[in-house]
Amino acid sequence: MAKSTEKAGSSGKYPLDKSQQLELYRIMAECRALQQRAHDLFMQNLVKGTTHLGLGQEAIASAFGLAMRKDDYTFCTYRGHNHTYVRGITMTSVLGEIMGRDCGLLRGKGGSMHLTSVENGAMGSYAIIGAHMPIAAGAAWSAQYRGTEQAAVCFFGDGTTNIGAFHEAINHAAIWKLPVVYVCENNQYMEYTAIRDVTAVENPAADRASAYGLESILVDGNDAELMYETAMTALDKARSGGGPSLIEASTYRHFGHSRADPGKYRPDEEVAEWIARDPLPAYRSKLLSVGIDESELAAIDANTESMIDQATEEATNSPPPPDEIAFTDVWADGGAAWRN
Amino acid sequence: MAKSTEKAGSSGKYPLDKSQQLELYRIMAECRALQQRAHDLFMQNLVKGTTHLGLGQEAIASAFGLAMRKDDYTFCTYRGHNHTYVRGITMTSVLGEIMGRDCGLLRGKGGSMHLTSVENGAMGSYAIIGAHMPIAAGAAWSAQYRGTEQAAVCFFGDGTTNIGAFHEAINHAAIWKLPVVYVCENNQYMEYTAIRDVTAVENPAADRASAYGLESILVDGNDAELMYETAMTALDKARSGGGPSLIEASTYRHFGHSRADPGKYRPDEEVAEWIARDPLPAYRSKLLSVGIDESELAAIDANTESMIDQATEEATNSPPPPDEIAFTDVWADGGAAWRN
Amino acid sequence: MAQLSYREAVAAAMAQEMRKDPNIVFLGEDVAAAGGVFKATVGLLDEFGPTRVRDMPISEQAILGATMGAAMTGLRPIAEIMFSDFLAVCWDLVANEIAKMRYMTNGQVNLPLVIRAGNGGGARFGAQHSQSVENWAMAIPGIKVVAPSNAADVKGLLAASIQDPDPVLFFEQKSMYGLKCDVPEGDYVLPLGQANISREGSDVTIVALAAMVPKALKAAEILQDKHGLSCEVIDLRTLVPLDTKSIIESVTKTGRLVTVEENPRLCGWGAEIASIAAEELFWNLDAPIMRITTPHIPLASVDKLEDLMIPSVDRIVDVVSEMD
Amino acid sequence: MAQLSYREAVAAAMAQEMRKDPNIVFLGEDVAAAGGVFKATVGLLDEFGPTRVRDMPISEQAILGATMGAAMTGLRPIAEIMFSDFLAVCWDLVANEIAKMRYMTNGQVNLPLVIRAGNGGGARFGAQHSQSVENWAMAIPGIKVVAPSNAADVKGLLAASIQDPDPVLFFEQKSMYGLKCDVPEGDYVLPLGQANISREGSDVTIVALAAMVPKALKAAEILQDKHGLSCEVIDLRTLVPLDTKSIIESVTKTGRLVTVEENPRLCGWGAEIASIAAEELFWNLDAPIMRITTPHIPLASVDKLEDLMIPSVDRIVDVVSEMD
Ligand SMILES: Cc1ncc(C[n+]2csc(CCOP(=O)(O)OP(=O)(O)O)c2C)c(N)n1
Ligand SMILES: Cc1ncc(C[n+]2csc(CCOP(=O)(O)OP(=O)(O)O)c2C)c(N)n1
Ligand SMILES: [Mg+2]
Ligand SMILES: [Mg+2]
Repeated sequence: MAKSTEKAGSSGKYPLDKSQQLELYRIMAECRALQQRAHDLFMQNLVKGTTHLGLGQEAIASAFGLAMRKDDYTFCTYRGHNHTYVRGITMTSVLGEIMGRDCGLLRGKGGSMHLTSVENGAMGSYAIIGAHMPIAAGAAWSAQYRGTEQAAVCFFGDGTTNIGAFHEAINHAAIWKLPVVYVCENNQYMEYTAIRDVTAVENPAADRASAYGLESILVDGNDAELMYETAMTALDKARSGGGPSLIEASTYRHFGHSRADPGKYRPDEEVAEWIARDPLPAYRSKLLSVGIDESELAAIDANTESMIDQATEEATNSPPPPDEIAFTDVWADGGAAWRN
Repeated sequence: MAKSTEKAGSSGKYPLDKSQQLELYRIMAECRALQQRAHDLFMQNLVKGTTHLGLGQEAIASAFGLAMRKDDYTFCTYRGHNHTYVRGITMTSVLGEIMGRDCGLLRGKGGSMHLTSVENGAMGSYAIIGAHMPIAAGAAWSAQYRGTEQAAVCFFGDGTTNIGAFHEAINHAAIWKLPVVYVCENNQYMEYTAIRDVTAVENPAADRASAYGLESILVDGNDAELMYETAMTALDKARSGGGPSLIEASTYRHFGHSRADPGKYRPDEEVAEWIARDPLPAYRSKLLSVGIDESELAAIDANTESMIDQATEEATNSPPPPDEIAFTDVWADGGAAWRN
Repeated sequence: MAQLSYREAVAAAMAQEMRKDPNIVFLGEDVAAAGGVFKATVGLLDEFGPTRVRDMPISEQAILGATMGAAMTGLRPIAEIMFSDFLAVCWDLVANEIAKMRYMTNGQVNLPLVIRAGNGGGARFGAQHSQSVENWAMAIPGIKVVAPSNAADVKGLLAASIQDPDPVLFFEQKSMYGLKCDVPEGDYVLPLGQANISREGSDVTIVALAAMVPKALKAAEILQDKHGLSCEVIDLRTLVPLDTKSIIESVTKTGRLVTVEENPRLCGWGAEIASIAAEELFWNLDAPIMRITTPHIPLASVDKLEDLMIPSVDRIVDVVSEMD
Repeated sequence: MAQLSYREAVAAAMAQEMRKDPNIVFLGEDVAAAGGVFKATVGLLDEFGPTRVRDMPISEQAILGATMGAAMTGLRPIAEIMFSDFLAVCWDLVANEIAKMRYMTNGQVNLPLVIRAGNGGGARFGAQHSQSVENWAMAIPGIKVVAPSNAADVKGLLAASIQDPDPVLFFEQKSMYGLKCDVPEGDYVLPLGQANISREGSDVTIVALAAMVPKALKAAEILQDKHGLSCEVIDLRTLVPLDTKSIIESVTKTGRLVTVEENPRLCGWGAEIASIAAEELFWNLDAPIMRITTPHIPLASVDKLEDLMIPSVDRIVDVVSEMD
């Protein structure tokens, strides 16, 4: 129940070997390419509906992607492209969904805010703030009840810490010692309002952990390896019956809140400062500095680029979904009938 | 932001003079008589609908009753007879309401759970857990905006600390520095479930104060003078722009949760221990021990008894409300029309 | 056949299904140790133990969130929301999450779950603890809605709701928990979406639900005896799926339709059924369609006023006997 | 007359009333500094300052709770709930508290407040950000419900809602924020509870609301030109109070009634109006009453599928032209 406003350093308990490091870099690079391309497609007017990009925040989702077991569950928000992608879906299915194509992950029925891939444990992207926090506790309860040592990971934003569901979910997870990891990505803003202007404590998640008998965990969310270590620690705790964790990872979104937002409410210096702390080049430098050859990273970069180009082509060539599917899958029988 | 699991002692900052002490005793005695009579009337089958008694918890409402300014606002729950009574309504209006008579405070339209007297600043008894916490913040906002130095006081139970509205309300009150005093009456149980079985921290309100940047305040809710001092401290803070307080006062209800509940889930020893700490005889003894004459207390007791008898008679003789009022006061024009 | 009360039938149905499927779990406030504030789940903790029958804090969003998350990942949870009025504090989980998840994900997510809630007035609990909110639920696509009128139907329909692969909101009538009737013993399951013709008749069709069914039956008796009118009483039992076939057949025969609902007037299920008839049975109707409802006013607490507001046997008799 | 967009009319009405009464205050998420995510409240912070125009955390219960508490104690607050779908997270405050408080307290509590919310589909936001929930609101006794179809009505009706002594849920159509029309300058207030006959006609009455009004008008044109049918189009403007008088007058004249609503099918306001007609206008009707609605399905995100679901001009033309 210690309270800390100091960011945690590395414990050295979960060192990554070279192949893991390259894997982590690969995942981050792919997330970045996906987010950048989503943005570019939007600028070309090829995106339908809204999008919320996680560009700048990739280290968090990527580290968890590497750390999680295949059968673990993730729950994320409308800003969930990275979190869903790292579980194993294709780039095409993401781009297709935001472009409203039949190849989309949900064939256009859900849209950018609802990416879900149950077969990959990506149990949904939720667009009402806070709702997925108690739902994630439910998945963790299910894992606990079935005795599978699966964990549930729930990503949410700083703004989400002020809604009632946050409070109910974490109290519930704590009293039932549920194997769930709550990850607050503190990107400093809700939509257009700075989180510090509307929150009674400095660190919206970490300073509230003690209200649920949990340890206060505050980390640099742009440090990919530290995030990996933080993820592994919490996941191990969850699997071994140690109950939930609440992690606050500080980060920044490079673009505005959603496609409609140029993000002008943020001071230029603040943006510049955070862009200088961009997690992807930072991790690239780090890998070079520990002796990884630039050619290995360049190969990943090149592969990423060809993947995203191919996905763009596939999605662009995919037709819109057929009319019929508008009227299916309300019920388990595949239909939508409410009367006989 | 200090965290404390120790109960606070007296600071000596708000000593009561003898007339105040007698007044505090009087209020408590009247609350007790009212609660006991409500119970007796129920046993005689004269109460319609449900009732939730605050018998055993009178010190808290009474101390606030004495401490508050006439124009302050109170918000309470379905267990709100004491809190509403101390603002200045008649016993007849309470008994009439629970008996469904025309003399009832709401003429039977609200019932036991909704006692309200706007002219006395008793801004409602709310039967959905947690809802009144953000509403109280709104009244405090109004006072702040109008610059009146009024305070709002919001009473709620231990079980209420686990619902979302608790979290939203206190964060809001803290960031706007609203003149509101949140008072958790920790009577150890929600309906039939012990609060410790469903809460992640030991002290459901006090251990969460730091999550809103507030001081942790834990007091013996059965110590009438300590409650008075606690109330005055928080009210002064509110009026002087110091913002909200969150107080946890430990207490116990002598009866079950509501009329339907014999309270069998509570261990006999626990009940006995708390009945031994009954706030009313404790305060009586204390007053005697500081030199107040027994005859003065006996006079209050006698007056209380005649008041409650008279109120019982008045309520019993009051007819049921007339049919017409079922169809009035949905709208400000006094009517219920939804069409022309 | 055993005589069971409505509340006993709740526990009987849950036990029946929980015995068959270890993935059925149950959670709510005061439901385990205390057996529920309406005593409808007494005995379940003893039989199924504390890992399957669990008490929750006063956190309705956590209750329904846990229910949804568990249902998505292999369990078949049953949740209790004590009073249906409290659905308002967790309506997001019902209306925006549970009801929409399968559709939004193009059919990926299964949600075999049941939400039980005490519904309706008559217990003098006042405006915040007496509402009939089955129309709130019916207005949300993606959730099935059940509201039984007697103990036998409670057993059969609750069992069916638990077995159903879709989310079901199961409304239990608070004022009926104590009422007994013959309930089939052993495994008993009724289909969802099938109304019950509680009384056959040829002059007027009266469509009712839950506590309104016995009132409609009583009124039908009086209407026969005093006015020589033969009323057919349809107990809807489920609002979604809606058994329009039974309604259409009956009104085609009688030419007259009256609905009796406890929810407040505007946008109730009675309006839905009246509108269906006004479109599909227009040429069969011999008289205006009448809706009998609680007026569009919050409920008063005191018995005398509450009784004025909720549809009564007398009001049904009056309306039906005065139909053109 | 000035040309104003629907969103500019929101700010204009609020400014008009805030200038007159210093007790009018405004709160919501991203409403002050940012002027609202739909930019409907741009300029209010500058004109009225940070004590009257305030940003809130993501705490919808706190927003509506504060609104209610302030209204009870002398202010006239206006709250913004960004998307009407989010009413589900604070529905208790709307349905159980704000709507019932005056009645439960035998008339003691005044609640002069307005809740504004962006409502409806057409923006490809998907199932959780596109709902039309005016029928949720209409089902709750004790709350007035307004949903304007153009910028002029926004100004007049929002001003009226702010002046009204009762709680009002004011639905702004998200898809129409950019649409301009002539809006009267200066002080402009329209009465609540008065429908607008948007087009006169003699063969069929089409009742519509918000975004369905321009569609109904367009359909009426086509029906006149292609089918020689004269349609009267009624823009309801407010659901509570409901201008049944205008509907009754019109249907008495035309003998035919069609409702066009964006909310999902079951228990919508169309059902309420159809039922009123089926009871009160039965002998005046020459044809079945038709309801055109979004099907009872959550909304899909992609444009192509969303457009299939929400009532279109073509569907209105088809239904009306095929009426008996
Ligand atoms: C209950 C609810 N209220 C408001 C919104 C509108 N909204 C969408 S995203 C957002 C900001 C969320 O901020 P945060 O939690 O920090 O996440 P971020 O967008 O920064 O990732 C808001 C207010 C919503 N979707 N749901
Ligand atoms: C949202 C909601 N959930 C559940 C209830 C049912 N209920 C009424 S009182 C109560 C227990 C409240 O416990 P606490 O807050 O400790 O107050 P106390 O009754 O002990 O004064 C519950 C669960 C309710 N009224 N509202
Ligand atoms: Mg954020
Ligand atoms: Mg308690």
